[in-house]
Amino acid sequence: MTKYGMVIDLGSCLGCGACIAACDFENQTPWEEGKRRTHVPEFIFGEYPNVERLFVPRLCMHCEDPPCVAVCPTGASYKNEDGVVLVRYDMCIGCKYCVVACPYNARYVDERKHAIDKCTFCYNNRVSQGREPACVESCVGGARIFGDLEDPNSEVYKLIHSGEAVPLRADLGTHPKVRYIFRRKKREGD
Amino acid sequence: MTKYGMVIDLGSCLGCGACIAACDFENQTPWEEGKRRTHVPEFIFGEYPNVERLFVPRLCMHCEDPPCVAVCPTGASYKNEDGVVLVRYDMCIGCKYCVVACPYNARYVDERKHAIDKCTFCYNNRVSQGREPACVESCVGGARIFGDLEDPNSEVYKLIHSGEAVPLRADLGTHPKVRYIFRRKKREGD
Amino acid sequence: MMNLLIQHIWGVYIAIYLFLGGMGGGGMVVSYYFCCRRNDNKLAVISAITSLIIVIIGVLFLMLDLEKPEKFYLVFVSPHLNPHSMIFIGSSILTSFITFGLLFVTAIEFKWPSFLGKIISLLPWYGNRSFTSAMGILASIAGFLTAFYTGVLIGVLKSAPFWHTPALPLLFVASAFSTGVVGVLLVNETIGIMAPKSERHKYQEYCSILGEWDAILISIELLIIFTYIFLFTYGPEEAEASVYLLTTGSLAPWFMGGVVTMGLAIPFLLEYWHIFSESRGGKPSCALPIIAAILVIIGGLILRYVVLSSGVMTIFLPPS
Amino acid sequence: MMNLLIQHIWGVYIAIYLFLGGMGGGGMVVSYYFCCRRNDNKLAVISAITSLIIVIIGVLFLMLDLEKPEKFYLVFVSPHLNPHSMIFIGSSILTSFITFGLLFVTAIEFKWPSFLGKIISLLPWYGNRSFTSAMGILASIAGFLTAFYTGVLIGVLKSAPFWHTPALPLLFVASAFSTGVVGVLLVNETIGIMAPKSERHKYQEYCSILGEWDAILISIELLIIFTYIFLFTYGPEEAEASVYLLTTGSLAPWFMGGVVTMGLAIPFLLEYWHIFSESRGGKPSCALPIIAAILVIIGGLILRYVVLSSGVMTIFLPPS
Repeated sequence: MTKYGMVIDLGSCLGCGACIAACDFENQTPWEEGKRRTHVPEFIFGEYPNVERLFVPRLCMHCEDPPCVAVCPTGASYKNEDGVVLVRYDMCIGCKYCVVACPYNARYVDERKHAIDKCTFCYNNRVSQGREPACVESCVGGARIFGDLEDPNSEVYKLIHSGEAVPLRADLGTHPKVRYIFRRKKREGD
Repeated sequence: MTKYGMVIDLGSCLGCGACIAACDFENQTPWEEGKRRTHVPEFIFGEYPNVERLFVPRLCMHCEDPPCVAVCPTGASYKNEDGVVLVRYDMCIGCKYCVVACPYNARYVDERKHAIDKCTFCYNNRVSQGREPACVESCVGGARIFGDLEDPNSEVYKLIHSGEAVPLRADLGTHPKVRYIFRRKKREGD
Repeated sequence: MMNLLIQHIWGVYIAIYLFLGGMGGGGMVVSYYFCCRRNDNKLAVISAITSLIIVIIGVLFLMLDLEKPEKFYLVFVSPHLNPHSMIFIGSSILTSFITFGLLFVTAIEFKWPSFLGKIISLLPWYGNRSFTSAMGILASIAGFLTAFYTGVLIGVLKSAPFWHTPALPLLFVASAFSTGVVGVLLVNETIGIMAPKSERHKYQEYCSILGEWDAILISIELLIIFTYIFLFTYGPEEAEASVYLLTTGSLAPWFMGGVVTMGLAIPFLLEYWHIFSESRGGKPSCALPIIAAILVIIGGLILRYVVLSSGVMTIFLPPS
Repeated sequence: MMNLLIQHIWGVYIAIYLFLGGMGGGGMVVSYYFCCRRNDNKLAVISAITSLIIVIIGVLFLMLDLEKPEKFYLVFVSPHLNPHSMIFIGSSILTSFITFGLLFVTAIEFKWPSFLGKIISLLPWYGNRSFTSAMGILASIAGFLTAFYTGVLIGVLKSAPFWHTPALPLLFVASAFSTGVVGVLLVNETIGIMAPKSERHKYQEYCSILGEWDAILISIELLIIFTYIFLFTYGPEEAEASVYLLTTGSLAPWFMGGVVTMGLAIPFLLEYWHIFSESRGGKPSCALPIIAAILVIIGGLILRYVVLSSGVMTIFLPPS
């Protein structure tokens, strides 16, 4: 069985936004802030002169134990056989309970579909045809690594099982399949 | 100002327990399970054949925002000028509120002192004389690294500011000054 | 912390829904009391109908908030139905509330206006006392569950720590009963005004009973709110941010002003004043409890809104 | 998960302390009611003294749990005193409770036994009605705060998520009032037995009032417990483990058997049966409420113990 996952190496993210553009184009998402399947917020920590800047690309975490699926009344939100969390748009009544329940803020209302939408890991349009998700293929810095978490030879398997790539908000117990490497590249003089 | 901290590299911990012995000897702690200033519990994750074994040495996290100090009525528990969390044994009435409040289970009752005791980073007996804590000096694998978190040239500073060394239970907001590197050494065939 | 997010997806419509669900649910329990403990069928029938209408309007607001209201039926018949979803459980509770409520109302012996009276009197259970009582109990249980569920709907969510606490359903239940009681108090006053003079003292007595109940419920509510806010000043960080929003931040005028002061403290004082002057042998009019009732209702609505608007979450913690 | 830890540092002594603090605090409020609302000075004095003794015994248990009981004074006079510590705040509340309680008790007009009576009657405030009332109110507030504080003491701790919830102080307050009410019920019965026959009906009436109050308080307590347990089945993991311990794990006999069934459900049924047979025109003896009272007290003590024993924490989450 396949279990798709992604590792994002924050040290390699330039914050260029190519992933956003590629995803928007590939998935024809609404061209609107807050209605995208991936975004790249910037965070600044510390105080001058010890300031650090970090881009944290975000998308659906495709949790093994997804709160959005647990709350959906109609089963419109579901996890498919390859572990990808998807929406059956025709079953979605748009109650938005899943949007409120998602602790990763990964969902939005698509007014054209009258349904909730979210990242699909490009499952139907790319991954099932052997290609990588649009955000992964387009990443300038190679910060996004996609693969099968069940395959011991995959890079994502190794990064996760080495303990390098960690989940966000592990305390919530949702077991996200998107993991992060937090080691950050430093500029000269740091 | 100095701010002492420690980084524990889990990949280098053999689980030998030399740190426990050294600490017990140095600090003359009660020779009793659960009444030690440091311990090295073993954890086993996963299922056969994907089993992983991890030793997670623990001691007082010397939190920047220590819950034990917040609850102590008499001020017996306090954080000193170098950021080390200590107990004034003569002020301690032994109410044990701090033991219950510590989310890292770092405190115990020392019946001989009729007071609560805990790891001191060997502050008075070693560190203030320019030596390292007993657990650090005795560590066979070099898994414990001690130093000044305010000094940009110290190893602990670099490990923490590179994002490699992370706190346990960051969600509690206690800002521990003991950090962990979770990358684990793998055996052949993994 | 710069990485705190505030939920804004569920807004006024859902707040109205949660509020009306609670008020109607609570009101039904009070209706049962007047029907089957006080034998005042008139007040019971009109209160119960009012409670039903309130809940149904609430459901309409829920539907209005849907992206596809026309597909609401999927909640019950989807081929992939999720029976553990609180929306499914809540919809089932609401359905049974409306069913038992209608059976209860139509069973009570009551002089309905002409045409309606003819239909209702044809119902086999009309005027059956033990059936009335049984349906009243079932409608009250469903009413309680409706009120409780409005809190559980939000309380089970782990996305915002300020929501994920048993205190939230408890607060919503207390507020539901309080608003339900004052809802019946307003119904009571409307009936009282139109009643012949000889009957007025009865409605005056009811007003005092309901005012006293509400004063007790408000005390409980204030205790819950105080404990709720106080404990979350001890963290976690997201909940502290929620507390900040409510007590000194942008929601403070709504929460401290609208809910705590206008919606709870002032009504309590008005009701207390009414009880006090009565205990001194006075025969006060229902004026103070009525003003209190209106304030409690407005406050109850604002309460739902500010709770929804204070859900703060963190997606990641900075690494060092 | 193998890395869950259960706190075991605070055990039976602290459980007794929290329980007695709540019961005495709640009992004082009831004493005030009988003194200043019912003008039954005898019941008020003996209940208030009982409440004071209960709290003082509680404090002795707290002291017994200290490693250095002889240095307890440091809580008030340590050179490094921490005024934000709940132990300091609680000790101050307990001090004011005992102070106001003593002033209240000695102010009530009451025929004390010979020697004591001579001393007390010399006190300038003895028999002063408005002073009595004022001290009664202050002692009641301090009693409420004592009960509330026993929950806050545990509730502010973030180490175990099952503790860090506003529901904990609310539960402890409800239990405190319930145990306080049944404590006075037992005092009332003791007085009633020794009273002349002509006065007995009064104590019988009090028994019914107190039994009814307790039934309401138990309902509230059951609602809080249900909500508390139910919401934490939705996580976090540590709290789920606490729920497991209490409902099906090693603490289940104590919690489900001792607290929920023996300490709440059965007493409620007994009290309800008493009220019910009275509403049917019967003049039941106080037997059922007395049995209920004893069960409620035992259940209240076990409640504190199981809450302390179900504090589950996690120190680290496995990295993958």
